[in-house]
Amino acid sequence: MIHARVLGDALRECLSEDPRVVIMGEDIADPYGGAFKVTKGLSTEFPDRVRTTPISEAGITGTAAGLALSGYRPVVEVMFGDFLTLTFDQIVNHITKYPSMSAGQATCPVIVRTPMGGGRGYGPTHSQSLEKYFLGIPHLRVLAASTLQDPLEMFRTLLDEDDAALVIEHKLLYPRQHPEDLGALIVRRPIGESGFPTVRISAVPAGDCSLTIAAYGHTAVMVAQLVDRLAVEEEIFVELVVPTQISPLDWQPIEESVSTTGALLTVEEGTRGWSWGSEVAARIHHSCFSALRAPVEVLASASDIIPSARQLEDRMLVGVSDIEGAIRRSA
Amino acid sequence: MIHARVLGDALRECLSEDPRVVIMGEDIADPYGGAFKVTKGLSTEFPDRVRTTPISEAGITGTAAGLALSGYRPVVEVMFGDFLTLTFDQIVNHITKYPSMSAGQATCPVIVRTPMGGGRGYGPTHSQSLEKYFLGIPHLRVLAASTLQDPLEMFRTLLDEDDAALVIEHKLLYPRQHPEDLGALIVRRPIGESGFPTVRISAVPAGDCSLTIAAYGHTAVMVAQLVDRLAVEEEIFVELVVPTQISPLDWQPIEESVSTTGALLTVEEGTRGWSWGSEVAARIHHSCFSALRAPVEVLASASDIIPSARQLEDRMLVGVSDIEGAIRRSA
Amino acid sequence: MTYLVTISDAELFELAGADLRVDALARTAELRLLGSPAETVDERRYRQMFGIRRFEQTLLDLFDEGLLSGTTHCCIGQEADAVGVIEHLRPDDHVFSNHRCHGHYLARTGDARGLLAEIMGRADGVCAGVGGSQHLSTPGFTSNGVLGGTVANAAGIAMAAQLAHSDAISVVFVGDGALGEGIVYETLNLAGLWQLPLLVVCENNGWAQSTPQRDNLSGSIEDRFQAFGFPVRSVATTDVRVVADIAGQEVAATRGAGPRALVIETYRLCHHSKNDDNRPEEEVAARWEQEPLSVHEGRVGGPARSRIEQEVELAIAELVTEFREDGS
Amino acid sequence: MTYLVTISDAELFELAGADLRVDALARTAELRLLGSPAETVDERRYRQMFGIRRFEQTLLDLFDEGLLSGTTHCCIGQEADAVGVIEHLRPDDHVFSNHRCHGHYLARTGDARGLLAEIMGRADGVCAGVGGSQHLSTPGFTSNGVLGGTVANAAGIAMAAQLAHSDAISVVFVGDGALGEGIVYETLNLAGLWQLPLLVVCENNGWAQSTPQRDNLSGSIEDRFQAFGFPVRSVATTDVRVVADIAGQEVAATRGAGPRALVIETYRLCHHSKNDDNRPEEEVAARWEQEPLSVHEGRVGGPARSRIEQEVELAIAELVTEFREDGS
Ligand SMILES: Cc1ncc(C[n+]2csc(CCOP(=O)(O)OP(=O)(O)O)c2C)c(N)n1
Ligand SMILES: Cc1ncc(C[n+]2csc(CCOP(=O)(O)OP(=O)(O)O)c2C)c(N)n1
Ligand SMILES: [Mg+2]
Ligand SMILES: [Mg+2]
Repeated sequence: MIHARVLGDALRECLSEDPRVVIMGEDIADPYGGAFKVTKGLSTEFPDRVRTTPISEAGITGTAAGLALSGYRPVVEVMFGDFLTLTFDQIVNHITKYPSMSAGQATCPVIVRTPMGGGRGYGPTHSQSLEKYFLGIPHLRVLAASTLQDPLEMFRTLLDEDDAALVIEHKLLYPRQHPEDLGALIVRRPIGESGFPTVRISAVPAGDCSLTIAAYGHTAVMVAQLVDRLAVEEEIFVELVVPTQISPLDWQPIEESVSTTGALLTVEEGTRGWSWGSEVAARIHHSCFSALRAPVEVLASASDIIPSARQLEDRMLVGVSDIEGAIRRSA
Repeated sequence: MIHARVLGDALRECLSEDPRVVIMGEDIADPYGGAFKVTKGLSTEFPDRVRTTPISEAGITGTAAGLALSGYRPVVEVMFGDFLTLTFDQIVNHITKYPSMSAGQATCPVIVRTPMGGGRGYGPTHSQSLEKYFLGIPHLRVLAASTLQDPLEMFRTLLDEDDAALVIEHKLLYPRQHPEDLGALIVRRPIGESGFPTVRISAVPAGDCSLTIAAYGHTAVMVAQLVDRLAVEEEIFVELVVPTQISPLDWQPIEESVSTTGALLTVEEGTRGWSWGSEVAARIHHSCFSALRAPVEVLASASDIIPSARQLEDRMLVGVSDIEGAIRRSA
Repeated sequence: MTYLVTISDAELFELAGADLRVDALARTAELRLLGSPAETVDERRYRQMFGIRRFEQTLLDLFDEGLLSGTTHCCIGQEADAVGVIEHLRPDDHVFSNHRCHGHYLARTGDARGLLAEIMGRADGVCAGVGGSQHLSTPGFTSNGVLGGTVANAAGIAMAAQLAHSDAISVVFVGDGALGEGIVYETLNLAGLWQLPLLVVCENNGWAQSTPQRDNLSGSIEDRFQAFGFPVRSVATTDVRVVADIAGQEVAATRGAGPRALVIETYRLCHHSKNDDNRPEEEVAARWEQEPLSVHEGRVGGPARSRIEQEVELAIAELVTEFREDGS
Repeated sequence: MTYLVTISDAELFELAGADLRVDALARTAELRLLGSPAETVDERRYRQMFGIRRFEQTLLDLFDEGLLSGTTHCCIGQEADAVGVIEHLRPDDHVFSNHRCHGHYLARTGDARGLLAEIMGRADGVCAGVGGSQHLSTPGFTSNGVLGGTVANAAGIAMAAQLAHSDAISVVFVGDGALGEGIVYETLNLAGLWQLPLLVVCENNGWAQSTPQRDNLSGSIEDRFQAFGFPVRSVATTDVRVVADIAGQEVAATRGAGPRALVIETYRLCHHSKNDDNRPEEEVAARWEQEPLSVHEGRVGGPARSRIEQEVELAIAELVTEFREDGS
């Protein structure tokens, strides 16, 4: 099944299991079913609880906040991750504030999901990976879906807890087969299967790897394929660590890997500078100071806008060859 | 003169020198002169170009963008830094985009200034230091004013260039004497005096310091006093490096200092996790890998909201004793 | 034991048993005015408005004394809005308020102790001292000092009632200045479209911080609501009876139905926050002539008024004394 | 040499000399329709609308062929708005547009070459291939694919004209769906308050992407503008003459004066972007009956029409051939 459908089915399952779940977003109703078709079919099955909205990202998110304050479990779809900017105030000054500033009397478990990412020639305002601006917001979980994880498990865990969450998806993953076919790769998941697992992937046992790579979402999928190819073709062995929750981050799996490999590379599609990898580098260089044989490498896209022209976009965004180059330099 | 007046005089000077300058913000007109009185007197002198606005942070900033596209030099005052969240879309998807997505045909040099910071018991939504979410936005300069720098020089440089800028100020600095009285401390400024200088402060020559501290704004002023006190009272010698522009960052002064001291501590009032110091740690540990005798320490406030109660707020925000503790551990 | 302010009636306690609110009630009962069953509606309204007034004046005194810090926004002059609207609400209704929320909170909960403790930053404050003056939260009541977004939040609460097939309503108090925020209109559109049981009460006091309405509002407040399909009622009054009459109708009309707006033209007699009033003195003085207590007091007999005033004064004084002692 | 589309007239070139726009004009003159001085207004309008139509149909073909990538939003069916409004503008006026901006851009600049190159991601595109279909920028014209914020940006451009004591105006095209965005109302308030020379042209095509107006709009579009003090004109037409008449009056009334709104009820005949139309087929078919070219064509004599059509077809064909060859 393709990733978009797996996501949609996970949402359908949540709607069925949990009457508190309400989904809202622009153009999400049938027959259209959302700009990327994730919600296709849902409004037909759950007309009351799956609502197409006006074009009002802030208003929808603020309304979701009120629903959440009242015990519902709103899931907001923001059509393009680029428009999360319009929800920023609701997330920073409302949703994540109510529980803490009421000293725990209120809960406001809004889930916002949105597609990030380029690679489709959509240009500067429809291709961004803006998650870096949402990392480290107190009381917000940021999660990255991909074909390496089970979204149903993730949503169910969120529904069991009371935290606000931003779930980022990726346009290039929607049409991709899910789960990812990892061939002969070794895949390790934490025992006890937390809803937000950190998946570890390598071609050989971790102890034989010479580099740890931390990545999430679509980038992690790209890296996973490289892990395979470099192992088969060139006997370069690296371990890929893929957190589901990217902020706050569980440092332990990365630390464990780095303590064996002695080197770390982070890769992300967002622009460089105060990015996801920056905090990873800051923390891991601190906790693994003596284990690291080289500085942590942070690979991200150029600090610029994403051009519409495909050849310019390709040049600007982190791609396979950039990652491959970075691995060769570090492994 | 107090800092608020120095800022106000700098703005007055800009208004006089440069007919393109237009200041807009909530309640900035006389007799009120702004929530923190920075613009006091300006609307009387320049009634056309100093405008009190409705309570519409996004709308004002978007209007400023249009003015800037037309060749004006708008300066937007956002009453509290907390409300920058409402300008986020204009900054990310409009102001910083027009020049680059027009391939340089348009310029959109909006300046947004705003007071950050706690310490006044204003509670969770009027005390934050939200600058971390604005760091690393492509094509945006983020600058931190303080009593250690000359704001006129900063504004003039901005007016000479075509970049969009966010200038953060700090509520606790407004009533403070400006320039800061640094007593016997050694203060080094870059030769050629860029408009965005990185100021270096120490009690003894840098070569005799055992720790570099990077900080900006009000935090830097707190640290400067500690530099003095620890030198005099305990012969702990550290060098404080204070950039005016905090994103993008000029790494050279910090690297130069760290190559001598072998250790770095960053301090900021914002919440920890993907904060200013994270990128500093990531970059400096990379570029100074062999010079560092210990990992870079990043000191920031708890990842939580800022309580209203003063005693709770004090506990939550990075304060002098936290900084002092960190210095003792690292120097 | 004396009680300060009431919203309670038999219905409240009946419903409360089945409701989260019971905690809040229990916790705050001490300073909650039940009044004697003999107390008239006018007496109760006077008690509530007088309670809010004296509570806030006390706050300002404590600020001057240095016992409070931070900031605070009093609603002196606007008490009739809080009292006249909120008396119609049920425990399962919800009130969303803004920076100027003490009156709304007291009219809603009667919890003077929890509020004073909160503003003093005490652990026994309604939000443990974390929220402070503008960020209150208790079942059935929320406030946030960030303008505009609260209207959307309140719409979500209305939507929750609608989804639950309840006839509870969501009431949001919003100032005229906050109508500058775009999210207000996004919400009007959404609430109109989905016919959410949302009552927007706009306290139109003609000023926003230091800015007179002529400098920040274009067009007409009433027309704005109407343009989004809201039925609008508008009244210029500081008379709690007038407010209560019209609010009663509006609350009833919103129940189980779609959104409405009630615009109350009123006036703030105090500073915006603590020390920031730049309005013409004559303008303010003229409005003191119509302040809600003096407008209403004639309807309460002299002896009843004295009794109420004494009880309220005493309750507040006891509270202040207690907290002062704790603090010393 | 043939030219595709015009906005030019003597006045334009007169002013352009003193203006930044001269660069843009020079760069794009090649495909700019000057027309013969003998061409009538109706002929010119037909030429412009036909040019926009054929340009966009060509785009869609090139997409199908795989020569274009990314996304694009055509204005097929709405050409009369672009042409009827923009013909009244001077070079020192400014047009702000949205995602559906090709028609506005072509009517404003005639620069088919720059636009096609842009959408094809060529370095000689008007924004060097960086902006792409929805992010165009040239002196006197800007578009942005993020909805709503453009209205504020356009207001700032109007404010610049006002500050400079110029009587230039700022025109912003906005869809009915974009009226969901709050910043639109923040801007209406501001523009009303400061009496900015801003003309908001709302292209009310009844749909927003897949959503019919009944599912995303409450109240009335006209009332919304009025509520903020904007004089509003409203017209349901695809007739370029009707649009041009009313737009001429509105442009003139905005010049050196305050903001106004013009609501044009129209219809989009193509997909929202490339392949996403879920509207009832009959509804779309019925609207084809009133599409702007057929409404207007009777006013242009047969021979003139053939000449115009041939010239336009040829110009576009030449362009496509040239770019195709470059690409191969
Ligand atoms: C988003 C936001 N912008 C600005 C402020 C600062 N502020 C607090 S109250 C106020 C004036 C509000 O005026 P109004 O809505 O009329 O309420 P009033 O104070 O008159 O009761 C302002 C500008 C804020 N709290 N939130
Ligand atoms: C802020 C924002 N939200 C959502 C979108 C996605 N989007 C692009 S066009 C569109 C529909 C716009 O409808 P309308 O304004 O009526 O213009 P039309 O497409 O009908 O011309 C939507 C939802 C966007 N571009 N920007
Ligand atoms: Mg007001
Ligand atoms: Mg439309």
